[in-house]
Amino acid sequence: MAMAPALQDLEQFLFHEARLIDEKRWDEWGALFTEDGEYWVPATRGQPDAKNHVSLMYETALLRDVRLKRYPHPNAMSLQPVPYSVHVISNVMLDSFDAATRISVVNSRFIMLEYRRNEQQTYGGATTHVLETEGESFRIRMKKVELVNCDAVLPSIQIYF
Amino acid sequence: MAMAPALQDLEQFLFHEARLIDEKRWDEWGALFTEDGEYWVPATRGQPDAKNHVSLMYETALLRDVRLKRYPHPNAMSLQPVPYSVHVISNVMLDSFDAATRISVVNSRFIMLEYRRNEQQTYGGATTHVLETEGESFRIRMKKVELVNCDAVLPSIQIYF
Amino acid sequence: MAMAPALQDLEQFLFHEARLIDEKRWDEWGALFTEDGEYWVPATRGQPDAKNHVSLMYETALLRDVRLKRYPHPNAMSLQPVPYSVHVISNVMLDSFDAATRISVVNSRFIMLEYRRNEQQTYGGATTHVLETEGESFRIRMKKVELVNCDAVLPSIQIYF
Amino acid sequence: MTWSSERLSSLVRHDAVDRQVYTDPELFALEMERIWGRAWVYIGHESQIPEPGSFFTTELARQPVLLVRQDKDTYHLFFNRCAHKGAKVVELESGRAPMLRCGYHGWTYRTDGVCHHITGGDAAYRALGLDKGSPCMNLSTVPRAESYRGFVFASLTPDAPDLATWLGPTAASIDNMIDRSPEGRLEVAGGALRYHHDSNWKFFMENLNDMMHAMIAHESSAHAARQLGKKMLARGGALPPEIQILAPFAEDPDFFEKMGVHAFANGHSYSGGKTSIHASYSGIPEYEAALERAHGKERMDEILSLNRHNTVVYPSFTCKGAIQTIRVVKPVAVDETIIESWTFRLVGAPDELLQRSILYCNLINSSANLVGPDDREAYHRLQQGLQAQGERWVSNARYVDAEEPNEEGGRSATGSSDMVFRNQFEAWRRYMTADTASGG
Amino acid sequence: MTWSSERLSSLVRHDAVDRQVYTDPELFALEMERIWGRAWVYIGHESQIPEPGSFFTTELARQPVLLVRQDKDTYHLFFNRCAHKGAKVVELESGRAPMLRCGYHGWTYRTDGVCHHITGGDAAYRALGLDKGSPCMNLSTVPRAESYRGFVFASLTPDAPDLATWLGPTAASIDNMIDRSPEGRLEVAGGALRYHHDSNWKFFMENLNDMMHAMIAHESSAHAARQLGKKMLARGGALPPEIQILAPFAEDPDFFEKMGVHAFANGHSYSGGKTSIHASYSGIPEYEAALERAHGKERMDEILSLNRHNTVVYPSFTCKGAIQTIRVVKPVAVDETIIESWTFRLVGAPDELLQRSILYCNLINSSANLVGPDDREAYHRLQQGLQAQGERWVSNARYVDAEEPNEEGGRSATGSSDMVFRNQFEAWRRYMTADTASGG
Amino acid sequence: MTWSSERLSSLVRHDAVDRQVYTDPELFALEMERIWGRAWVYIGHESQIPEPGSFFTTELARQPVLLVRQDKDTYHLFFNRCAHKGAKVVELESGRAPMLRCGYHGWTYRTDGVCHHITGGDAAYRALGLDKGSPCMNLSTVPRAESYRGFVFASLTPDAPDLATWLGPTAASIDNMIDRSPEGRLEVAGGALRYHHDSNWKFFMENLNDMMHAMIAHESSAHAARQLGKKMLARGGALPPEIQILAPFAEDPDFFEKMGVHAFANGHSYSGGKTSIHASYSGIPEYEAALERAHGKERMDEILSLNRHNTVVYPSFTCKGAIQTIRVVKPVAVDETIIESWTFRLVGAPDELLQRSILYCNLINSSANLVGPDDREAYHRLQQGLQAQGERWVSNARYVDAEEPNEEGGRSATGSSDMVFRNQFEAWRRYMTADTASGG
Ligand code: FES
Ligand code: FES
Ligand code: FES
Ligand SMILES: [Fe+3]
Ligand SMILES: [Fe+3]
Ligand SMILES: [Fe+3]
Repeated sequence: MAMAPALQDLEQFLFHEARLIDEKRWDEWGALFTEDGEYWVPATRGQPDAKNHVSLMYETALLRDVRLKRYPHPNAMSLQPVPYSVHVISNVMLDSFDAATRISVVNSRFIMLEYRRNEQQTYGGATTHVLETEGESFRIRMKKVELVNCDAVLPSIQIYF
Repeated sequence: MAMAPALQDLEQFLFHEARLIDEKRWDEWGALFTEDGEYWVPATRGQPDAKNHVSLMYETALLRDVRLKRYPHPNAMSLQPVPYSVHVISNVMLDSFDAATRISVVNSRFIMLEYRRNEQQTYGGATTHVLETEGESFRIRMKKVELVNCDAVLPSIQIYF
Repeated sequence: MAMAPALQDLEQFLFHEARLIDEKRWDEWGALFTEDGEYWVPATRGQPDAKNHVSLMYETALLRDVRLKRYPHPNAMSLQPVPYSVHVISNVMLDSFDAATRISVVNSRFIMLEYRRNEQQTYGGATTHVLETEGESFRIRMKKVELVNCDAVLPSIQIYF
Repeated sequence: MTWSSERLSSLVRHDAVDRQVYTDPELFALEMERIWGRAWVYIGHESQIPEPGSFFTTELARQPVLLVRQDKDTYHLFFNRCAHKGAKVVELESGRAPMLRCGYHGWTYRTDGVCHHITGGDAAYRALGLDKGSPCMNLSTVPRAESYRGFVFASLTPDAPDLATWLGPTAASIDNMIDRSPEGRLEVAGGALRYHHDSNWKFFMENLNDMMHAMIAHESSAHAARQLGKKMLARGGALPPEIQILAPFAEDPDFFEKMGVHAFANGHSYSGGKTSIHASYSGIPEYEAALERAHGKERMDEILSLNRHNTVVYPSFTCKGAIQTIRVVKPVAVDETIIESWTFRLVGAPDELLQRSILYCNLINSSANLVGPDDREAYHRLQQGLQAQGERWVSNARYVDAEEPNEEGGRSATGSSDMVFRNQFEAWRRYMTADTASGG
Repeated sequence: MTWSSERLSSLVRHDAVDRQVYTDPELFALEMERIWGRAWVYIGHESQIPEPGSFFTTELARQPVLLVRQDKDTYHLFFNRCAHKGAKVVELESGRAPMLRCGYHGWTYRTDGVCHHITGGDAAYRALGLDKGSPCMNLSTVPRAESYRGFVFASLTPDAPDLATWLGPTAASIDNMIDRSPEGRLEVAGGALRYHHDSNWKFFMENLNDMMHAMIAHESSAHAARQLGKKMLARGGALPPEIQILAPFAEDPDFFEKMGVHAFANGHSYSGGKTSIHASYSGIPEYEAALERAHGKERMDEILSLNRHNTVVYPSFTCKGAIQTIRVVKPVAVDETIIESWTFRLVGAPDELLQRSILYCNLINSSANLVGPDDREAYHRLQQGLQAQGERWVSNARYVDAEEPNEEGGRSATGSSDMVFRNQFEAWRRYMTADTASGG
Repeated sequence: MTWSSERLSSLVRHDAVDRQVYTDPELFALEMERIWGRAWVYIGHESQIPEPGSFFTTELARQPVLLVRQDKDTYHLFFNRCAHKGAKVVELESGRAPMLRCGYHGWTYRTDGVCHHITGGDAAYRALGLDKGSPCMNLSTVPRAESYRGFVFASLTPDAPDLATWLGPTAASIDNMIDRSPEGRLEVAGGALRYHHDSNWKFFMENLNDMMHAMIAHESSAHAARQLGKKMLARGGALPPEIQILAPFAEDPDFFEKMGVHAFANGHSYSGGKTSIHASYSGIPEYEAALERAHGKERMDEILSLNRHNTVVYPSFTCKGAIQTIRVVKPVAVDETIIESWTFRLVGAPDELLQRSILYCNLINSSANLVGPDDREAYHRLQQGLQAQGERWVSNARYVDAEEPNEEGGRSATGSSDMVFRNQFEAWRRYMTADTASGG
């Protein structure tokens, strides 16, 4: 029977994922997701699904591709000057591990600073990663980010949480 | 002789405690404290005690009961709309462990965002947990939160740090 | 052959270092550096060196001595009232370890709140520690702090990140 | 120096406006009083207050207002302000309650605004002959509130013209959105998005029918979508809705010229009509079957072939019939504006339609979307650029000569014409300089 | 449009005030000049500057001031502003120093404000006949500063009336607080709490003697306390001070009607007297013994039976004799106010009393307390609700007819009367419209 | 009450100024118009736009401007504002492009500002006889832009005097910085630092030649450096540049008196000359060799012996020839200012010089440095202290009688004289009260 992954391995994976975002290593980051992997930032608390209610972001591989292609585009006005981020990830807890599917559900909390053109925004929330075990590492089937202020009147958010 | 608890166990306990607050699982949270467990947020730095100097919060079981009862009250104006929080806990260090009493003194640092009605506040500080060992887990005899801006002119603070 | 240090030991060292700053234990903090140890906060992203481009801070032992002597000076106007800090350190990753020199390169992320006279600033970024192994602990050969907003128009920064 | 009518008039030339209309805080304050205080301003949709006691709160010209349903046929728009000491009575955005209760001293009001309970008793006011029910003890009503087929607008001006008249031909855009429901009914569904803009509200209102910016400002996302779309087609796949939504933003200028723009009284306008960037969404058979059942083939084709892009009801409202979404403008300051977006369910239609509207809003209207940030950045740069005093006038000169009357009683022009902006500023000047409140 | 006396007068009706007095920034600026610049404003307590050289800094009408003790019998209130280039001389909130030194160029001043050292030498000023000690080289003194039994107030108006006269019968509330010390002395102790409010300062000043809000606004905490209290009593226990402090907030309206309100010249007032929410705190035998030793039984009973709730010294100060705490108002902007709370030790009394005052402040006045956030939220909703222009007037009509002269030379009314607010606005109008500075 | 010339004049006395010049928002707005809109304001250095197409963006009197090089010999200063709808055309701080492209609708401009491409075609403007190249279709040019040996200044006033004349004897400070290059050329190098100040811009401009503050305000760092320096010398070591830079800040008042101050027309000034805090930096033999090769010994000594401390070109610019650094003032609000610092490479000199300049800026000008925070704190305390209305006048009385004409056509005085401040306010009053734009 498969054993639950070590907390430290999960932490290191989450740190690695966050670092790829901060360092804008977009292709590597996208590759962390499974083919059907989803990235979701609900627009309300306890939002049941992303199909019947608007979200701040709800991206499958296709939309991630669009965004990742858009990032380097010279005429993407809102990305010139370039926005930068730093993610501080903590409170990593393993909520469940299914020995059969070897799927881990991991809960963590984060603060992310998004900086662009002399303005810095502070975001924070709880993240749920649904991770498939792949060899020594993991792939993301779902990354759900519950912002503490998901229903606030927000300015442009241009970097993944 | 009792052995000092593992750092990871202490971290997980602190993460669990913070999560109960963020998820408003108040009864579970209150139950983490010993009967004489105290929650204290001094109003000045190096404040020697809570009896002879005002504090931002100094709560024994009785006052925690009042607050926990107040939280769901429909006519608690300042809680409608509901305030939300996210706690990022880090820098967990075991300052001391008394093998005889099996009491651990744990130091950590945190950032907490409190959000309500389109306004987000950023709080941060150092926390000292005095923990009794209980079976595999711990109970809180004292949680002392030293805010970095404890003597600032602060708006309403409605969620535990 | 020397073995790479355990992540937990590196984390605890970084937590310890940050705590010395927050608690203003300046001499202990200075003593964590090697004689040629450097503290560097570049003023631009990917700044190649500190000699041919301005930095927010670039301090060798000599300048650390000046700053550490300055801290307690009664006539240091900008330090009266006293500024305070809290560092939340996370995402600690061991980037490399050289078994021969026993030098570890450690990457981490942080949020630091600097508070003074009713104003609180939020800083965040990525830190690279180049650590020499010394017995059970480490000494800092280089601490490089890459602020997410290193090129913003910043007010006075008076505490080490 | 105060803003006399003459001075205000001189800010608007037929082919240009003074940059100050976007940058001067005093002018913004006057706009709140004379434009937002005189025009019909969108409040909300009747489906947001379905039951007796259902309420909905929002702002009208930066003043708190409260929409409450009294019974099946009656609802009221009140200033959200307690008759006792003036506290905001209802703080939540929406909900339902048998009585409206003020949290400070516990006065309660019936859903018709009449005071029901006074803490400490009513005797206190007898000396002045006041009692519950005396006008000054009740919630005060906003001078005008009318619904156009469920869309509630309000005006602070008692003698504003009737709403339908004021909407003019833009009403047909609302009609079309409703007609797309097999049952002829809409319901707000899927939640709201609120997007903060650090710029003047008029930049957004102009951008909606600015046909020359999409292929430039939205190139990055639209081209990425097109490339991915090509690959999919090459692989023999169909275009997923994401691509159908994003790709048209990169249509060439000609496409947008052909869409055309149409301007009407009171600053209203729409673009498109025969075609728009929504025209080539793939059909939903089950839906069309339902619609045909309801209306017959001919009427259905008529309904679905009406392809307006953005319809602008100046100054506060814009809708997209083709995907059942609206956006609402909430000015905060001369350089600060909140844009809300709402989606609607076509009652009687399959869920796919609502889901497509929601997808559209995620992609175009959310704070983290792939298109809106570039518009927001454009407005930001306008706000910054217009700080420059080197040139007083902001040009509205495109095709100043080439407007033609249309059969709806307005004027039409090629897509890239500045006609729509000229038309908005004609209304702007009239509102701002009218001495009476008959701003409509 | 400028604020003529006529226009200012028209803002205040006997039974109502114009909402703008709470929302207009220009009126706020005028208040700083005419109310806060004319009235006596609380500065601090003599025990905060115990030794020669002890200093304390604060603001007076948003201007930095500095209270310094010269010797046992003398202290001075200066503008905290260097005579050289104008830098704030003392930055710390309090401390002690033989000389006051400006950090910019090192000028120093004696504790009597006379310049003692000029960096670079004095010769520089000889040409103008200036030297250390020339008035313009010294710290400048606030026009008026007086102490009422240790409580220091100041006025920017040279011809303000004498403090005791101006305080009128509210002085008795201060007396009572002092008399509760077996030695007749108070000492500031236990630190200060500073609470940020996003609303106009007058909402707080009115709330203090608003007898109809407690059982409503504070229901959640007070009821929780009552329930817990009941359980304890049922278990045969005594009520702990926490419950004794919180429970009375949920007394019924009648209780508060009976407390009554009492209004006096200059906008001052107090509520309670024979009873208050502090009346049923359990006694502290050791303390009463000490007090009886000092005053005898009869006088002790007289002192302890005076149970005033909040005494309001308009516009800046409020105190609670029964628990030896005061709150100080610091207006920041039309919609921003800081409330400070301070506790006092009754010299000669056991520590329990100070500890109860501290407990009270933790529970009622701290930013994280169980009662204050609901008051703050109420003021916030007032600030928002009064943005609504639907109704110009904010009512002060309760029991407009039912005021009676009291033996203290003021007027009294039942607890829920708006008399206190009417009285504050009578003073408001007088201060705001007085041409001379004799605002007092 | 508006600001008539009489009222403005009355704010400035020969020996003092009214505190409001530092605290009043209306006066700040007037300063932007009359001082920053009339004087020559520093824009940047030619080396920042080395190639055709190189551009650099900044602000002039809070308006966005754009410096672009057309070819080897020509460059232009434009308002950074699109001729189409007014968007800021270039958002990046610097870069290089063959054409300038506006991101909103894609209009492009040649490096001479002439419109090159209009999205949607030019026909649209024919009716008005407009086409690419018509003035209103191009980027508009800032009225005046001139270079003094590579240092580009601009004025919003067409009839401003010629730059060199206006600079007067302060030009020699720029000359000296350039002469220190063996090739007589400077290049911006090493990046920029931007430091936010929460205070009025004039505090910074005055502080630059305030000779009495260093040994007081910077005591903490300078003394620490001196102690460490002593130890090193004791150990027989040499003083490292860090110590050489920091230690002189703690020289005694006499040293600074001897440095002296020198004031000129238009508010300009400098301190030092024969000596300064930079005078005792150890020489760099390789550099001196190069300089001697270029100029000969005598001229070299002449160049290196000119030791001006800070040269102030009022209101926007200050330079230090001895270490090839400048600081640029960017006012944001009456109590908000951004200070930029830039370093220069002496073309033909060894890297050590640039590295010393960089070290200097790290230690003195960065937001995290060891000296600037105390200056910033001093300005903050001035901004706060001058809120006090107790004393209207801010003294400029030091050595009001002891100014002497100097051979450069200005006046000189001992270091601690307030002459420089008096001189700045003479210019301030002239700019502020001049009716014509001939503010220069
Ligand atoms: S303000 Fe609403 S009940 Fe008093
Ligand atoms: S400003 Fe106080 S010494 Fe100069
Ligand atoms: S605003 Fe520049 S191209 Fe339209
Ligand atoms: Fe767009
Ligand atoms: Fe209250
Ligand atoms: Fe200085």
